[in-house]
Amino acid sequence: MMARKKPDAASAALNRELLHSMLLQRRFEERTAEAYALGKIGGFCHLYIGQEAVSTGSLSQLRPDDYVITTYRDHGQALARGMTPRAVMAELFGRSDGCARGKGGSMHMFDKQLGFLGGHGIVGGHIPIATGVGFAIKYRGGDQVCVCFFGEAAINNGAFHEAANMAALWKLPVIYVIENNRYGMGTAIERASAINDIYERAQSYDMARDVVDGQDVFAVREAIGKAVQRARADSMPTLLEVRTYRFMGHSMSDAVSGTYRTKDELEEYLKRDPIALLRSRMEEAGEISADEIAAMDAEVKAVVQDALDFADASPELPLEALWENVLVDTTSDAGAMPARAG
Amino acid sequence: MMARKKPDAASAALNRELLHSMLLQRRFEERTAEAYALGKIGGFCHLYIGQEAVSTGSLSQLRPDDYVITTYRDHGQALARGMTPRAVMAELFGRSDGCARGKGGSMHMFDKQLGFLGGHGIVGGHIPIATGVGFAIKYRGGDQVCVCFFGEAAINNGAFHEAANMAALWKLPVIYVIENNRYGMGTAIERASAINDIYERAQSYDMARDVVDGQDVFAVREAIGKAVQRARADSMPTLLEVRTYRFMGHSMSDAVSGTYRTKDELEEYLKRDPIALLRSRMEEAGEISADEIAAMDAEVKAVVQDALDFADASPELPLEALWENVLVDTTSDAGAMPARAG
Amino acid sequence: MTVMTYRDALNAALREEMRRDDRVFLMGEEVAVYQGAYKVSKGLLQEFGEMRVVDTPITELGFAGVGVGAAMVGLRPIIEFMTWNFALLALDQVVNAAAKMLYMSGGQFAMPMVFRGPNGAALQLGAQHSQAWESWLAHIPGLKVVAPGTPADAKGLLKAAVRDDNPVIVLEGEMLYNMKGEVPDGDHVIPLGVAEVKRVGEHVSLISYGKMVNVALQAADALARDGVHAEVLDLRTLRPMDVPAIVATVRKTNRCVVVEEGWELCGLGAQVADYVQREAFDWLDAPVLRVHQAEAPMPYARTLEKHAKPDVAKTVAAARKVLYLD
Amino acid sequence: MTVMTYRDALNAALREEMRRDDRVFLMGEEVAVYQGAYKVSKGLLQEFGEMRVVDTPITELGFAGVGVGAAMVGLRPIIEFMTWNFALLALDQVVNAAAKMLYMSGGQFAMPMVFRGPNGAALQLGAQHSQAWESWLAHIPGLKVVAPGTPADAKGLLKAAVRDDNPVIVLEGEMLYNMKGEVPDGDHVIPLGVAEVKRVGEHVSLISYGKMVNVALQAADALARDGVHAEVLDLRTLRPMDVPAIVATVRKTNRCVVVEEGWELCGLGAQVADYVQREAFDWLDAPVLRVHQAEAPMPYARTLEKHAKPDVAKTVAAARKVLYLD
Ligand SMILES: Cc1ncc(C[n+]2csc(CCOP(=O)(O)OP(=O)(O)O)c2C)c(N)n1
Ligand SMILES: Cc1ncc(C[n+]2csc(CCOP(=O)(O)OP(=O)(O)O)c2C)c(N)n1
Ligand SMILES: [Mg+2]
Ligand SMILES: [Mg+2]
Repeated sequence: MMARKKPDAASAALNRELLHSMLLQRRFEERTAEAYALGKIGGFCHLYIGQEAVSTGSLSQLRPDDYVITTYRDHGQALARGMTPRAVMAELFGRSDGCARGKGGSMHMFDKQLGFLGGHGIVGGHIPIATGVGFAIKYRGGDQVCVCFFGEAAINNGAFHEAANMAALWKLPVIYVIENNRYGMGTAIERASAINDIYERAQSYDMARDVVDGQDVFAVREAIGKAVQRARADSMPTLLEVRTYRFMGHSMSDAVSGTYRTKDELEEYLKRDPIALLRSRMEEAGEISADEIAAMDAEVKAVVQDALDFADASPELPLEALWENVLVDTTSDAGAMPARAG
Repeated sequence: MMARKKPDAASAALNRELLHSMLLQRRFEERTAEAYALGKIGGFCHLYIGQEAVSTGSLSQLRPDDYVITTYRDHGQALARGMTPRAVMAELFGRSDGCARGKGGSMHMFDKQLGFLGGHGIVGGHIPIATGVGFAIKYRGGDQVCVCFFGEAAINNGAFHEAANMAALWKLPVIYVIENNRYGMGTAIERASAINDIYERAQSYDMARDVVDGQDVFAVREAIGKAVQRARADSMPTLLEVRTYRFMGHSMSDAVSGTYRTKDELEEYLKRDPIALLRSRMEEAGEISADEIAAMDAEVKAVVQDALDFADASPELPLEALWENVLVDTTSDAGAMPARAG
Repeated sequence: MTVMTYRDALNAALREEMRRDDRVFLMGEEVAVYQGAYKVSKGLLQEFGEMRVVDTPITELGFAGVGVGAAMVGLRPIIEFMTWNFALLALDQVVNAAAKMLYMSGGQFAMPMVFRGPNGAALQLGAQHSQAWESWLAHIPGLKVVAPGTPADAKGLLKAAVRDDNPVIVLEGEMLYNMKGEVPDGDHVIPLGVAEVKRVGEHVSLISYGKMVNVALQAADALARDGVHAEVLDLRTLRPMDVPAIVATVRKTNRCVVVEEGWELCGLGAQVADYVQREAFDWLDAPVLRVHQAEAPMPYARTLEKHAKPDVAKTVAAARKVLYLD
Repeated sequence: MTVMTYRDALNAALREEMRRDDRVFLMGEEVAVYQGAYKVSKGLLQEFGEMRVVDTPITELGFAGVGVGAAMVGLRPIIEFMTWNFALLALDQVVNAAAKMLYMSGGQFAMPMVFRGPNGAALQLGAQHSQAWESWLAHIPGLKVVAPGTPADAKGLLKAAVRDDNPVIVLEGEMLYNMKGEVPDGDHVIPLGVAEVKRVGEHVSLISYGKMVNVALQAADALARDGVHAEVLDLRTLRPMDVPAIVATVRKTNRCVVVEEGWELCGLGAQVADYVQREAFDWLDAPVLRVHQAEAPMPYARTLEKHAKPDVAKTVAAARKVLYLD
């Protein structure tokens, strides 16, 4: 199942979009790392660099009314889902124009308009939440899907097991995407999971499953496409293992290689940079020229610079904001009987 | 795998012991139900009637230095492990001679001498504890095993998943015995688990697995025997599904049939009473006569009556006992370097 | 007014709210086919069907999370824990997800949901099945916490909880389900955050909540026989706590006993005592005393369990002590 | 005396106890190969091998339970939670198993084990990674709970915790790991349950614990500049709490401020205030005040986070208020 897939029939225009999405994530996070070093961003910050084909490949298959939920390693998915670099960067800076008013930070990007249900900080904790989103979709009789990303280490957590069983039992339109980057912090998958082909855990729930090369955006798109179809048409869940690699440390305080993985291993994986792979395929297919790539890169860099400037200029929250958003002040309208759709 | 097994080569003497063990549990619990109705026993009380071949079949394969841990439905295993009917009944009566000084009650039978690590009240909660016992055995370089009983409904709980993965990953001598009596309270297995052959969940951990007829004490013995061997010799865990049925309600307040299972279903299962099955096999083999059975029954009934009398006469705890056993008053001896064995 | 049990009052609240709003659903262990472990959801499956009355596997963490997800996208889940003892497994979803989602998302995701079930000890259920969680839950910003002590409050507070757009914890009492009381007819909704003086008195304030309100009321009866008129304040909502009501009663009686179900150290009563000493310091004629569970896991043995629990005699004794009568 | 960091003091405590007793082992996420998420276990894998320094999958509930099982049959586990935020998932094992086993078994199964890790907020980690659990844990009979605020206390309390035959909770502080201080040489063990006066004064008592002790000490410095001599009492052990020490300092100064890390409602300070009003009622010249985290989930934004946390300025203000200086 790991065999390299041929590019699908997507048009050159689509491929450009995919490349643009991935490049934006990459450049955005390169500057994020800089801003972090300068102290403009605080707390934990988990970069996504190396995994961009997963976010872009998956989310490019969704409709605007679908739902996405993910972990603390959420910048990539936020951008791939269409959040503006400005809103994401302002959030990283903890400013009032951030996508969560500066209250969430790197690990907690949210955008209700885009059905982006947040980055979540407790490993495994958002997996049952995704099941609940699937439940709500079915409850309302909609045909949306919910895509839930988590790392390979999260699959050992009880939350996954409980959530997957319910999704399969109740036939819910949820796609559980394991971003298997081989490490949970400093622990290699072999030291944490009793099996290595973790997508096989779907068997415990009689759930559809698949495994795919996560550095190949077309392969991810294809696999997710099938899963989306299964969810939308048949309201059935899927467990999809996407094999990828993180090119940076676990978080900003973790060395890129050293204690738990070797430099050699890292270099081996760096050869399969998902952006370089897509670019060369597009170049080979004559879909894009070196000049066009340079222009795209320049444009993306300018967008990221704009985001940084915007975040820098965005106002700090007033101190009273501390007490806002603890509770809402509303109750459900006693008379309303809402529509089922939505 | 569900095919009926032939009696193994165990001698007639062993078979008598098995029958005696099962009969003791049955008669003990029949009187327990009476005592409960009389208000001598309080709280939750979960009878084991119908499942006696599981406790007896499994525990008859253990050594005295092995470990056993189970759920709130623990009278059967306590007796099968060799706890005296007196100590168990006094515990049910909440008296000072109870096996847990009357502080535990029906759901919390303990006996340190017998390696009986308790009945536990949180569904799934004791499964990781069993894994820890296995860890300790391996840590000390011993060749004991730990048998952990739980119901089929517990397998959907995250605790099972986390515990099983670690046991397989670390190769621990633990035998996880699912007592699949088809219902978790009022919920049939099909309404709680996305698969029905739940022993197959062991695949997620590359763990040895088996399924066996739980009304046939020989079949249980044989399957457990293999698992014990695997644990003792190779320090490898097993997931063993034992298919059985509870002849009573979930607890004393639950009707025997009605809401969630039909009288017809119950009657069908009652035909496979594990005690009747063993008895008729022994009779067929000419190992025991009707008179001998009657004598055994009379003896067992007398033992149970003695336990009731003992429990009735056992003193109430003094009120100060409320504050005892909250903490111990000891610390580890600073000098001692204990032996590894044990 | 209609006389009904606490159980039926809760059942009526669920039924009325589910009729009123089809985004409301009930989920938990044994709520549907079995009609509820304590029959609180009796008949609801039959009326609303299996999509709105949902039996779950034994996965407290998982189904609490399902509720959180459903609330995020517009439903109004009522998550029933068979008892709060088991909810310990789900508290990550309650605390880290439900209570923090609105804040973490900068105000985008309100969490209109209810977590409910019986809290605290019943009879002889032993250590693992007899825990009172009110002080833990009341500690968490982003939650509201209610603990009704009568059928009327059970109905009114549960209805308010379902309508509130925040996550609301409802702590019921297994020992209360059979208790009868008058319940106002019609759409009986009690505002959250408002305590109630359940009995007027001038000599001492007995402050309580949930099933302990009944202990406090009985203690007040007993005290009255000796001419001591106790005022019984039922907090009803534990978070936010009705501090003005606490202050008002203590400023009136100058003496205060808190009757709480849980353990002493960091229990709910410590907070009440703190409010009192802070806001009514100059009015206090004696230190605030607390009646609570003995500082031990709950024993099974009947006599020990009785000895461990807060009760009328202990409440009377504490009241007499703050009145310097003994 | 040797000057070392809080981290190294913990490391030394672990190392010494593991050398002393080969039943002691350390288990948790990233404790071995990675040398600890915060490097507290640095070098231990190398010295003791992988059976005694054990990396686990991300299964807080599971590996806490593994510790419980190992303790039941004679080992002395030290369970490291990467942070106490994640331990929320494991509290069923801590509360329902570890804390109750001895009691439920009628005294047969002691639980000689330690649960440890950093508690409370660090810097800008946001709502889910900044929670202080001390009042929850201190609420539970069957546990002991310590919160060391200095390197010396970290070493002495952790060593005592490992030797104690009961389950002991050790609440460390991520912000403290780099803090340096003098640590007595040799086998430095501090008895559990004993508070320490960290600074003598007569005008007001600042009662604190864990990392907040340092806030209290700085506040005392600031107050001293205005001639106010604050006494700083470090509780060190939160359960059992050293009530005589609390009473002694308040009877001496007649005024009390509690500096705690968690939220207000049902926080640790409420219990301290309750003890004070109960046991030193006639000595109090002003209500006890509390300095605590703002009643909101922790915000990410730097300025808001600072505003949310208890700090020196707030402590000074509270002290001046109980002294009626402002
Ligand atoms: C319940 C819980 N335990 C521990 C942590 C600390 N932690 C954060 S990320 C992480 C590793 C997760 O690895 P994986 O799931 O593979 O995702 P990745 O970081 O590789 O994307 C750990 C242990 C946490 N956030 N939550
Ligand atoms: C975590 C938890 N949730 C719910 C309960 C209530 N409860 C007790 S037994 C039980 C059913 C368990 O069924 P199963 O595991 O099949 O065991 P059986 O009772 O059939 O032996 C439930 C839901 C509990 N004790 N613990
Ligand atoms: Mg990973
Ligand atoms: Mg069952």
